[in-house]
Amino acid sequence: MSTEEATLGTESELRDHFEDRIARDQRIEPRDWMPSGYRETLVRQIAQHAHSEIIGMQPEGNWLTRAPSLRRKAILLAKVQDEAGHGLYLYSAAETLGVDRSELTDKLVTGRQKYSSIFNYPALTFADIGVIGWLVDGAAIVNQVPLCRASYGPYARAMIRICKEESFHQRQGYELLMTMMSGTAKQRAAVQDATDRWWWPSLMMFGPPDGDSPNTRQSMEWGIKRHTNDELRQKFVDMTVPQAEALGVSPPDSGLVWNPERGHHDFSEPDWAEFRRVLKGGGPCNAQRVERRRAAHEEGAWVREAAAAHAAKQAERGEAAL
Amino acid sequence: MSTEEATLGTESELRDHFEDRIARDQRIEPRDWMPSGYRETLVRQIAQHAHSEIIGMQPEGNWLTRAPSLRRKAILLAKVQDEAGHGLYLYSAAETLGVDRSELTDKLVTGRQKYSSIFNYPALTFADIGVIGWLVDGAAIVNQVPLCRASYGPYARAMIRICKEESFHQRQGYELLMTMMSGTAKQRAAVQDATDRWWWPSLMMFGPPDGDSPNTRQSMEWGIKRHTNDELRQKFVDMTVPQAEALGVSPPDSGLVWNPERGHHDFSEPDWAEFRRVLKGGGPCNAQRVERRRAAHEEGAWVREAAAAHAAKQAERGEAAL
Amino acid sequence: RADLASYCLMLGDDALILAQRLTEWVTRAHELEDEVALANTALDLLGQARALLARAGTVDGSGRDEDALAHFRSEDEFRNVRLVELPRGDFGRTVAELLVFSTWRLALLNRLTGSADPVLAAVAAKAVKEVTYHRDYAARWAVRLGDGTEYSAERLHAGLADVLPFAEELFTPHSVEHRLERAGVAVDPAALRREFDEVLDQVCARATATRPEVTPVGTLAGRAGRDGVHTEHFGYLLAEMQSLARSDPEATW
Amino acid sequence: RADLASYCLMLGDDALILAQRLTEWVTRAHELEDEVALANTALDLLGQARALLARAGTVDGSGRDEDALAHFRSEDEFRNVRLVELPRGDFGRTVAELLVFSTWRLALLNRLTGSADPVLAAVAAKAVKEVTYHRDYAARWAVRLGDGTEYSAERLHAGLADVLPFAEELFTPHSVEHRLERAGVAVDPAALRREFDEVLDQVCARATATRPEVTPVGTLAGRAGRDGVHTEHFGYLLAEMQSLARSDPEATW
Repeated sequence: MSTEEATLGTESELRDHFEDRIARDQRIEPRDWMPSGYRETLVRQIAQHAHSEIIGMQPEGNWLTRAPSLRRKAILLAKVQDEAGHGLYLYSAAETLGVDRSELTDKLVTGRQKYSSIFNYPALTFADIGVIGWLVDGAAIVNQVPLCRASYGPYARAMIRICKEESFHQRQGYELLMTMMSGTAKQRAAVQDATDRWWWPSLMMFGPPDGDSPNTRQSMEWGIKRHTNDELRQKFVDMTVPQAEALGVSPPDSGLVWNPERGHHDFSEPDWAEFRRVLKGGGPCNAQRVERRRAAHEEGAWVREAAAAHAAKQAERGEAAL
Repeated sequence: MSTEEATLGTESELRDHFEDRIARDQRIEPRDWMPSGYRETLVRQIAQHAHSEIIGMQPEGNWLTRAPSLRRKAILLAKVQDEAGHGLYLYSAAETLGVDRSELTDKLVTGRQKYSSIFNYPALTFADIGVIGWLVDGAAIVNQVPLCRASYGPYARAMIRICKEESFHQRQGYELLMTMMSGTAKQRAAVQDATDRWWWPSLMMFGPPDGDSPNTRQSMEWGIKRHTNDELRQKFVDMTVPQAEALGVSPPDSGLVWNPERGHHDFSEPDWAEFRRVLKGGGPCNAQRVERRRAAHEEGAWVREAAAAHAAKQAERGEAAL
Repeated sequence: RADLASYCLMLGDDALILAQRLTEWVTRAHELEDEVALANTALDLLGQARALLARAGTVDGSGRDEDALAHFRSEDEFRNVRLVELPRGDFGRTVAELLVFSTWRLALLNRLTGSADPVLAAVAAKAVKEVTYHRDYAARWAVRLGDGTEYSAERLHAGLADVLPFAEELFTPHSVEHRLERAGVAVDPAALRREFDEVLDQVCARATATRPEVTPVGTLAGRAGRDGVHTEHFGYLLAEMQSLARSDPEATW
Repeated sequence: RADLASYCLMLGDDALILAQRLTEWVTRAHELEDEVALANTALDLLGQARALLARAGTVDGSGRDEDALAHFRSEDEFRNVRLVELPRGDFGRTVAELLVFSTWRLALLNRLTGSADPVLAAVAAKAVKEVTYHRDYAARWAVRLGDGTEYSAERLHAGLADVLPFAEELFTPHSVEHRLERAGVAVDPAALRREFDEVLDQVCARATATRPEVTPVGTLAGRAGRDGVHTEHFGYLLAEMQSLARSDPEATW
């Protein structure tokens, strides 16, 4: 579009300006113009990410009241609390795009928006707490570090803060596993068992193979995705294998082997049929996870109403808010 | 009143007939005339007894899910179930006097009718299960055996059935304690501790000292009480002390000693201030006990409504009840 | 023999864990009669569990008695289906669960009375009568709730929607079942599905309820309750159930 | 020294058990901000508990560490008041409990900063800041609920009616407290009642709530939480809390 068409050009000028900023790796801020597809994709991506933090509290929360030492209880409680905090940053980032948090919560509890499928697996032993830190947070970090350079400012800034805390969580998880591996035979067996159960779901956290991921290209062009699913998955495997060795556990993949030619580990294909099944609601915990959040939301409605009623009364009386 | 007053005499004839039957130890049946005081006293007494069976399920119910062996779990479950059955017989007996069970339940859950205060004490260890069988059921039997000869037929017949089952429960409780006393030091200590906690409340089950029990005389005249509180209490102590010796536990009463002159055990006075406090709602579990039953009743309202609605629909369709 | 022991654990653990959940109703039901009925059901199942666990402990040569098996196994050593370990829920949920479970179990027990293992056959013969009553009780209540008030129909439907996703597991044969079925000892659970569906459809029809369409709940790479892979709820149930027995392992009760 | 150890257990167990109950709110609160606030309160109390239990294990010469004390004592060895072991209830109950508990504890901690025992004084100094925040949080919510909707006012009132019967125990001095108070180490809890009543009355006034008249819950012949005599609820809490630690006592975490 040429400058001659200036009178009709307001939107195209804005679009040019937007694309120029993207091309120069400059950030888009809430008050900047953005294409509606960009906005919608971002809202969905950020909301899913926020929901994942919130739903992700549940498998770990399952061990809060039974943590085997007070130190581990404190660490776990702080971690779960951080996840709620991450959810809050991310909902705030989504709100800068003009959506309302309550609307997003509603979409979560009615199943209209997704969260990371990994959280539809159960945390069956305390070793799972360590493995979730090690593998799930590890995969999340690999996913998220590039997003610290996401083109949308509020999202990128939230990611920076979140990544910092998550790498702390990841180290804590790994440290728990190290401790357990130097414990009893029962503990070592539990770590291996948890690794067996979480390995494949962790690999699936990066999403379907690139060939089955039609939105990747657009998202990469928009700078809200920086690497393909398969690139990230490879990076995760390469990073994790030596950690598993150091720990003394074996990932449950007989096809996992170092390929000196590629300079990467080869590994087997995850069970993508399972991935799709879980995505569609057929995981071990889908119903349970959404139901817990729905019940909390519904049972707490009277509390939110009370707070609103009180705020209204205060406003009427001209008092400052509590 | 003379036979000359026959026209006015219908009620007095009935009263004479009633008193004559009482005097000759014959039973009053539901369709017989009875004085309103007799009816009211009986309703209150039977209802309290029924409520006691139902509330009495709670302290024992507290150990159902944690019973330490499957055999003990089965025994305890059967016992608690029997108590529900006793409650049902007794409510039926009360209904023959023209009250409605739902009315009595309502009085229980709103605190307008009492139950035996003993159940306002907590069952804190599994030894309590044995001691409740031994002491609480033991005291109940001492109280109730004479009531198998109560003047009101349906009540007397319910008591016969109940007493039979309760003496079975009492033996099971004692047998549990015997087993525990031959177990570990921890188990023996638990039996002594439970005995310490339940001893005095059991003695108080017979009610206040005779001097403070103004209704005793009238109830005895009506044949719905056969011995005074103090007589029954003495009988219970005399019966229980040798059982405690056989068991190897000491009742927590330094004043407890055989008095060869009286041919009875002397014992100290229970703490009647505590008795009155608990009766007025100040026991360790009063609120908890009533609240549990109230909650069950309230949360189950929709089920009762459904059953009624279905029965009505069936009647409308002319079907037989399920 | 290891297979027979495993099979006894499967059927015994199902009964034990459901008995434990039903026991939670005591002092909490809407009417005394139903409290008695639920306690009685729990008592029957507990009896079945005791016979089956005792058999398992004898057959596997470990000499573990019913209490060693009930109170000193860890979560992953239990072989019950996940259905029975779900939290209690409301009465609609319990009715739905009891209907599903006892319909399935009765079909199984009926066939098991002809087992080549005489102990299993005898346990089954006794249990058939009990579970017939449980199924009737659940079916009668399903009809009352489904054809009662609008709210009760909703609760029954919600209950079925909660438990039916776990029904799939009831009909999925374990390798142990396959092997024992060929030996005439066990029943192939896949063969029970038709009878199950017929009964459930009948009850739903009388209850004027539509059977909810559900997605079966997922397994962990094919492993579920029969392999010792349970729900997150199960650990809490065991912690409570085993707490006293484990607090003093030398004790005699 | 035995007295000092007992006293540390009393204050430490109060914090430990309330932290456990508050933890149950995680993933169950009406709003994420409050989930964070409740988790944070639990975390603060857990920190206080750890310092106090560690001190108890040092002082009593047993060498038991915080985990031995938290996970391997039996019910009757815990010294917390019964208030903190009550089942969670709804948010109105939790606000009422937190208001009552933290008002009392703050009054106690303020005085304890001057304890002759330097460790207690230091723990108290740190905890004062934390518990000030907890009390403020509970008071703010009490005002919102009391002066919110009709239903929320009812729930606050019901919550207070549930917990205030257990408040008596907070002000009943144990013989250990009497002895340590004379030594300048502990605080006589009876002396805290005036401040407690003033704060509670103030909050109730702002919340337009009437403080319910209650009958104090009874003791067992004078014995209650401080003597190791607890409620029927407590055993369940411990069974859950201790289950994993006890399942493998040789394990290192």
